[in-house]
Amino acid sequence: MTTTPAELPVPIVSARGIRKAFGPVEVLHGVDFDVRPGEVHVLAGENGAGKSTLIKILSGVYGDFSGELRVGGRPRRFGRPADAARAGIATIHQELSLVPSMTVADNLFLGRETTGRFGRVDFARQTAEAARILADAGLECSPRQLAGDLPISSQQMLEIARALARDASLVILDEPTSALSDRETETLFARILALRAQGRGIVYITHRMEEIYRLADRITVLRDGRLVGTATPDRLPPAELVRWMVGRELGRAEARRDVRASGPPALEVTALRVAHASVPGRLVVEDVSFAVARGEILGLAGLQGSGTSETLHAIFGALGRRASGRARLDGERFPMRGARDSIARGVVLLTNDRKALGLAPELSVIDSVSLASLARFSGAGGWVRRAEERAAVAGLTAAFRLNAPSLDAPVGALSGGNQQKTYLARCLLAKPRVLLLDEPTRGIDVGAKADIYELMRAWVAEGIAIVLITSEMDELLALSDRILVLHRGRPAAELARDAASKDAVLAAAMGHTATGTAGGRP
Amino acid sequence: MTRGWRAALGEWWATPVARALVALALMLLIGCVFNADGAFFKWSVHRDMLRQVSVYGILACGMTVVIITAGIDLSVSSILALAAVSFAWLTLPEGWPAALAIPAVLVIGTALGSVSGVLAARMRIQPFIVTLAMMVFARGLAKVVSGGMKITNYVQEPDGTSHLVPMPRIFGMIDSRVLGGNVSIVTVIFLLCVLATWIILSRLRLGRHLYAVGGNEEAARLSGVPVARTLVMAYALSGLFAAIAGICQAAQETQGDPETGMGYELDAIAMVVIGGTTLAGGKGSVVLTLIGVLTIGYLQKILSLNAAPEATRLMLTGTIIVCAVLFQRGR
Amino acid sequence: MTRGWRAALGEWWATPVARALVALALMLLIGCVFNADGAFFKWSVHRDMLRQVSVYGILACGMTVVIITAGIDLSVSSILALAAVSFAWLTLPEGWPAALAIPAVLVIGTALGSVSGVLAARMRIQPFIVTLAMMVFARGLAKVVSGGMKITNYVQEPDGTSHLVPMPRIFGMIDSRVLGGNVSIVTVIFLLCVLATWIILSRLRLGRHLYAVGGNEEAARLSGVPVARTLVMAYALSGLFAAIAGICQAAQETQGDPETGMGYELDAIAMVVIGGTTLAGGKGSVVLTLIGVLTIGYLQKILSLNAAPEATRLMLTGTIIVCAVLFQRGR
Amino acid sequence: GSGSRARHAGTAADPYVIGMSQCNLGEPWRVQMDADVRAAAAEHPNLKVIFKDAQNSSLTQRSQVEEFVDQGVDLIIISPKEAAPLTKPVAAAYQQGIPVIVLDREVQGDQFTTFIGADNVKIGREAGTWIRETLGGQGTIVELKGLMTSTPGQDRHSGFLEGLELDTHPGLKIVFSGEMEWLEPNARREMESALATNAKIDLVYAHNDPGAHGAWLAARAAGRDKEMKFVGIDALPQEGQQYVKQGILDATFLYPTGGQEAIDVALKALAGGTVPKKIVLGTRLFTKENIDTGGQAIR
Ligand SMILES: Nc1ncnc2c1ncn2[C@@H]1O[C@H](COP(=O)(O)OP(=O)(O)OP(=O)(O)O)[C@@H](O)[C@H]1O
Ligand SMILES: Nc1ncnc2c1ncn2[C@@H]1O[C@H](COP(=O)(O)OP(=O)(O)OP(=O)(O)O)[C@@H](O)[C@H]1O
Ligand SMILES: [Mg+2]
Ligand SMILES: [Mg+2]
Repeated sequence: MTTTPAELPVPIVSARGIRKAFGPVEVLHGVDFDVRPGEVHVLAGENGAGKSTLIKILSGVYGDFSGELRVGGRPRRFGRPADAARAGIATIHQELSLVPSMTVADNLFLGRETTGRFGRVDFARQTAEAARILADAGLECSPRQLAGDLPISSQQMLEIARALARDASLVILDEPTSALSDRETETLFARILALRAQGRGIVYITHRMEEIYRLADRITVLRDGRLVGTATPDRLPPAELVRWMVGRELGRAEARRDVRASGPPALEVTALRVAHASVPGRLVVEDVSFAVARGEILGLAGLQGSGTSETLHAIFGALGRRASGRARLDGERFPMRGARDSIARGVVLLTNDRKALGLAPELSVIDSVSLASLARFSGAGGWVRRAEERAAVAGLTAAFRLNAPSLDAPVGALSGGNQQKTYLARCLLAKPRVLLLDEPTRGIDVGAKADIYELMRAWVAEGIAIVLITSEMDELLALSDRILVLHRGRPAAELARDAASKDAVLAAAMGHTATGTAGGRP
Repeated sequence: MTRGWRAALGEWWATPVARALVALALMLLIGCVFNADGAFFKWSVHRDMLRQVSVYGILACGMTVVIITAGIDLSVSSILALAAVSFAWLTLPEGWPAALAIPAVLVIGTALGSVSGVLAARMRIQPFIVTLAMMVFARGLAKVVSGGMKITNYVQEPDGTSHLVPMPRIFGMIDSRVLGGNVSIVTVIFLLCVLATWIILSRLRLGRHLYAVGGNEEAARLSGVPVARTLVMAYALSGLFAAIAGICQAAQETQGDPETGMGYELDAIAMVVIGGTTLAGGKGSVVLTLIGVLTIGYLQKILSLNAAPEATRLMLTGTIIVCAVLFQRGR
Repeated sequence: MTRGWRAALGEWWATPVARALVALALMLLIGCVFNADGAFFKWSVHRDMLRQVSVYGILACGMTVVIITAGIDLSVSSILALAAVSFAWLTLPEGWPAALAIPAVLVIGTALGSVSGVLAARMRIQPFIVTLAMMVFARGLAKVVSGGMKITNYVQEPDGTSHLVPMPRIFGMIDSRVLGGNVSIVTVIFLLCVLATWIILSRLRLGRHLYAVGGNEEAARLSGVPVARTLVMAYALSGLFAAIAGICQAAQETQGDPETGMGYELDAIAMVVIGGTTLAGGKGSVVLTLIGVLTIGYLQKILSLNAAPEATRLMLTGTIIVCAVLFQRGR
Repeated sequence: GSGSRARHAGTAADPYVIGMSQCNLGEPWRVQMDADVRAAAAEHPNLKVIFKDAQNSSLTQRSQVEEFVDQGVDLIIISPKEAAPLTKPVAAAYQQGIPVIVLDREVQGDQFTTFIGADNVKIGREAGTWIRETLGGQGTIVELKGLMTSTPGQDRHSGFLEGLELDTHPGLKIVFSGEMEWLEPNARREMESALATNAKIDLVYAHNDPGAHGAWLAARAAGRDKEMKFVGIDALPQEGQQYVKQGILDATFLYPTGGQEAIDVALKALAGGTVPKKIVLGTRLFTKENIDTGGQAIR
């Protein structure tokens, strides 16, 4: 970077002494933060540090805070998100905020419709404009499609496109890449850098180290609702950054595992097929076969929409008649009959959408974690042995370093990352033989990630087999013993640990393999 | 050629409007079979059916708007009664001209609807409860306005004397027919309400906002949709439509009855849902509601023409609601 | 010392139970002010209030279970009527002993509830619509069973003659009192229903499943919760409680009236919600419902003791429902 | 009025068709009315009656009248929900030459064949008079009122006050008056309030028999049923009359349905005979003493 802070004009936003409480609990204890034109300001910190809360204050979601917020030098206090948008602040929130039942075009223009007289919507212009925005964002979908029908990564891209289409002086992105593939991430980064070049301010929240160091002009770290400090990346090497975030030293988070001699196969899947949910005759997963051994981690990779998630759901039995194929668990026939049956047999799925498919926000941490294992904690009449249950949950959440006010607090009140931990804990408490993990570290901070990698190693050491989907290439390469790459729903390559590299995975995912085109079929 | 045609038909068949229309067609078929000695083939029977469902249909228009926001409005029946009573009171004992009385009544309905809207949107009370409370409250208010009696053209003066006032022309006008006596005015009013609702829902910005709030309120808020204002508008519209329905009811009954309309809210909801608009919010349309209104209207007409006993009627109605909804969603 | 005490109070104050209790206390305070010449201070008034709310309260227990699953059951009032009619018919003209008639009636209620549950859970029809249809259907069935008349101990034989049968003892038993005449049996039945519901909701696996399904149905399914079975259980329980309420109603009316209980479903829902259980599902408790039942019971008692006119009653009830819910959630 | 232009022959093979529109079958009294019409018509093989129930809605009832015209019935019997909304459709049918017999509640004007009904004010007055005399002009009374927006409720109340003659009998006091909307559980609730606020009650007057029965249940539960008398109205054979027989009610006043009379008039009208424009039915008093002899007619 060539500019120095002294030469820069007034910050776009500057926050001083921000305090925010939910009920009696204060979660921000006087935070200072500012963003200057033409910089990418990364906000980092552990799960629950208060990052999302801070940016919700900047973007007008929370109006009840104390402290001073200046926008363009003038004191402001937004009552509604619309006010912040009008003041030139565009935000992509951590949780998806699209209306699934409305079209892509409607979603793009929601809240700022192009209208004629009497509030009449100019649909023709909106559709045309939407097509242009989608093309810019590299999204291959029709403006007339329902947003809810898009895969989750496209939804995320759509949301980003929507925010970027607003002519904002400040763009806030809260973990935008947690659901994106590498290619999409690259597209996004290019656009962020373009915005920076135009002199706009960008606030970027992420738990991914490499993203921080690729993008950041400055880094601000929060811990437990307090400001630890702000620094430029050259003055804050990764080890130091981690210490700022976690307050302690961590071992190498992504240390490679030693490959174990593979044991007997735990799960064998043969000729798995999944029909498309709405297009008859189309297959989204076709002839996928693999085996995963006890104590082995099988990575499942593919571009967005390649059918990896559908594969796991199909094995778990959550797709009903859309899925067909055979499977064996520890040598016995495994019917892929449904969640209940699969869990009882020891196959447990963690989905990549904890909000829609994972958690009930009103349930207490205890109830939420024990939900899949209640049979173990209750007698024939269904009477729950609550002391036993509490002890088991408490032990597990302690191992996960869960940051929750109490085990009786509703899950919805935890930070995103801590919610993810309760979700993982639920899967583990069910004593699985095979764990199907779809983006298990989505939205989890470095400290917790290290914890989870450690735990995963412990689990496989105990003989659990894991099938892992992750969009973080480093994580995939570090954790997997083998990697199965899908291309358009078909197996494109199976890479042994030594053969696996970022390039090899990407090449296979895009349909080129060393040995020719993927899948063996024309 | 044939394939394209077939595929197009298959696609059309999957749309909610197609399913609703087929349900309606089945109902008409039943009517043709149980035609009560040919009565079902007379236009006057259909005309009267249309008149009968009009008041429900007007309520269902407002209900559609509210249900699209993922809400519900139980108070429409009581606001209808309050409007009927107020209209009768203003025009009969008070002698206001229709040109003044009608706007006044519409303002009352809209105001009560807005109160529900504000309580639901700003105070964050669930619509079911807000409008349940409003349903009880407005019924009480209707009884206060009417002094607990029906308001007819037999007017009692404060000094105890009483006399008949002539029925204002507006009553007869609303309860008359046009197009050579073939279409009732209340049916025309109903269709105008459908048209207005259609424009709001599918042509105006407000419509986009209504769908967005119903589809995902949090997302709508974060996208800058004025959620509270949109919700208030929805309930205000519902109140307005209920007031229009109340005026039609009073004109047809030639009186203002504080007990009128009891239970209409459930009919209106059933009509909306049978059309294919789901209570989950975020989708649906008033065209579906129109079809739902006709379907239930014909059901009731057929049962009535055939003098089905009450027990049978109730059991059939319950069964048919379930079948229609099942059919709506396909096997 | 003092700080800890204050903080504890502050925390307790934030719990839903605390707020519900304070609302109840306020209602009692109103009763003390408008005490109708001291009548409010007699135990018999409270005893009678408890008897009056018992039937509603029993319905509210089942309603709590259903609402926790994010559903609603509009059919309870009709199932109550069907149960009352069936009970009267089995014990009076048919002369079945109570030990047979009661289980039979409970089975009928549970079966109808299960049908709603199956339609809602397996056929994926919205609970509001399913139970609306069931409400209409069961009312029709009650009229079929009773032949459209009230069933009393004045029995008409098929041959046209008629005679009085003695009232079976079970009627008097249910409508009597225990503990020195201080507590009605129906109140005891109500409290037992509360206890049973409490055990189900907070001690059994089924309870966990009910909350999970209400909180996030899809997540519950993927966690291995038998969603459909859980939902069917919820509606079956609601039907069972409605049948119990129906027997109590018949015993108190000493007859089976197919028109009985109309509109009770809305009272039961209001009681659940005023207690603090929200219609969104996933949270709430039957203890809250108990407090809500008492709050509405006292409201009605105070209005009745002071012989408030109907219009006033309605307007006050509407206002107080809104105030109570607002208060529940704190300013 | 217009004469009969019957569409049917009026024989057992091609019977006269009568359309009967009942405003509401939720009340036992109206069920009884239909039953009376049915029983009376069953005596005549040349009559066929189609029964419809308007579910307590004037507008439904209006369309039923319109349907009867469309279906080509020979005569219409209607027990209207209320006067104003049904005046026009009844007149329209009448002007098309279909005789219309109006039962129980009137319609406005004279565009119908015959009105048959009882007088609620008169019945209320008889009840008031009987109560005044039975109590000897001295005592405390509880009144449990029906739905006060309905004419029967208003009339049974005003007639009752006339009959009591409170001006000249200062010893009589209405100590509690509650609205029970014709419903038994509500009556019981209101009576419980009356019992709690009044140490001594001599008599309960309820606007219908189920109301009086509900009041009795409350008094019995309080152990005070012997302390007071119970008076109701309607005297249906399987309801009020049975209550009197069982000693639950002390008196009930018949509110006649006019079903039998309606069929009598219908036969005359169909035969082209002349019929009176208005038939006012009398009432009967049922007490423990006269119940077995069919009550006592009151002129
Ligand atoms: N709506 C809420 N109600 C109560 N507490 C909340 C609410 N939202 C957040 N919190 C609490 O505020 C704290 C900060 O949460 P926040 O979501 O800002 O964390 P974060 O830094 O974004 O974490 P993550 O990286 O996991 O997203 C957490 O302790 C969380 O439990
Ligand atoms: N509900 C749905 N309706 C229609 N199509 C769907 C639905 N869910 C998934 N698909 C389609 O199925 C295919 C596979 O989806 P899947 O979610 O398995 O992909 P993925 O490889 O896991 O991608 P992602 O990175 O988005 O998770 C995609 O083409 C997607 O568009
Ligand atoms: Mg966050
Ligand atoms: Mg995926």
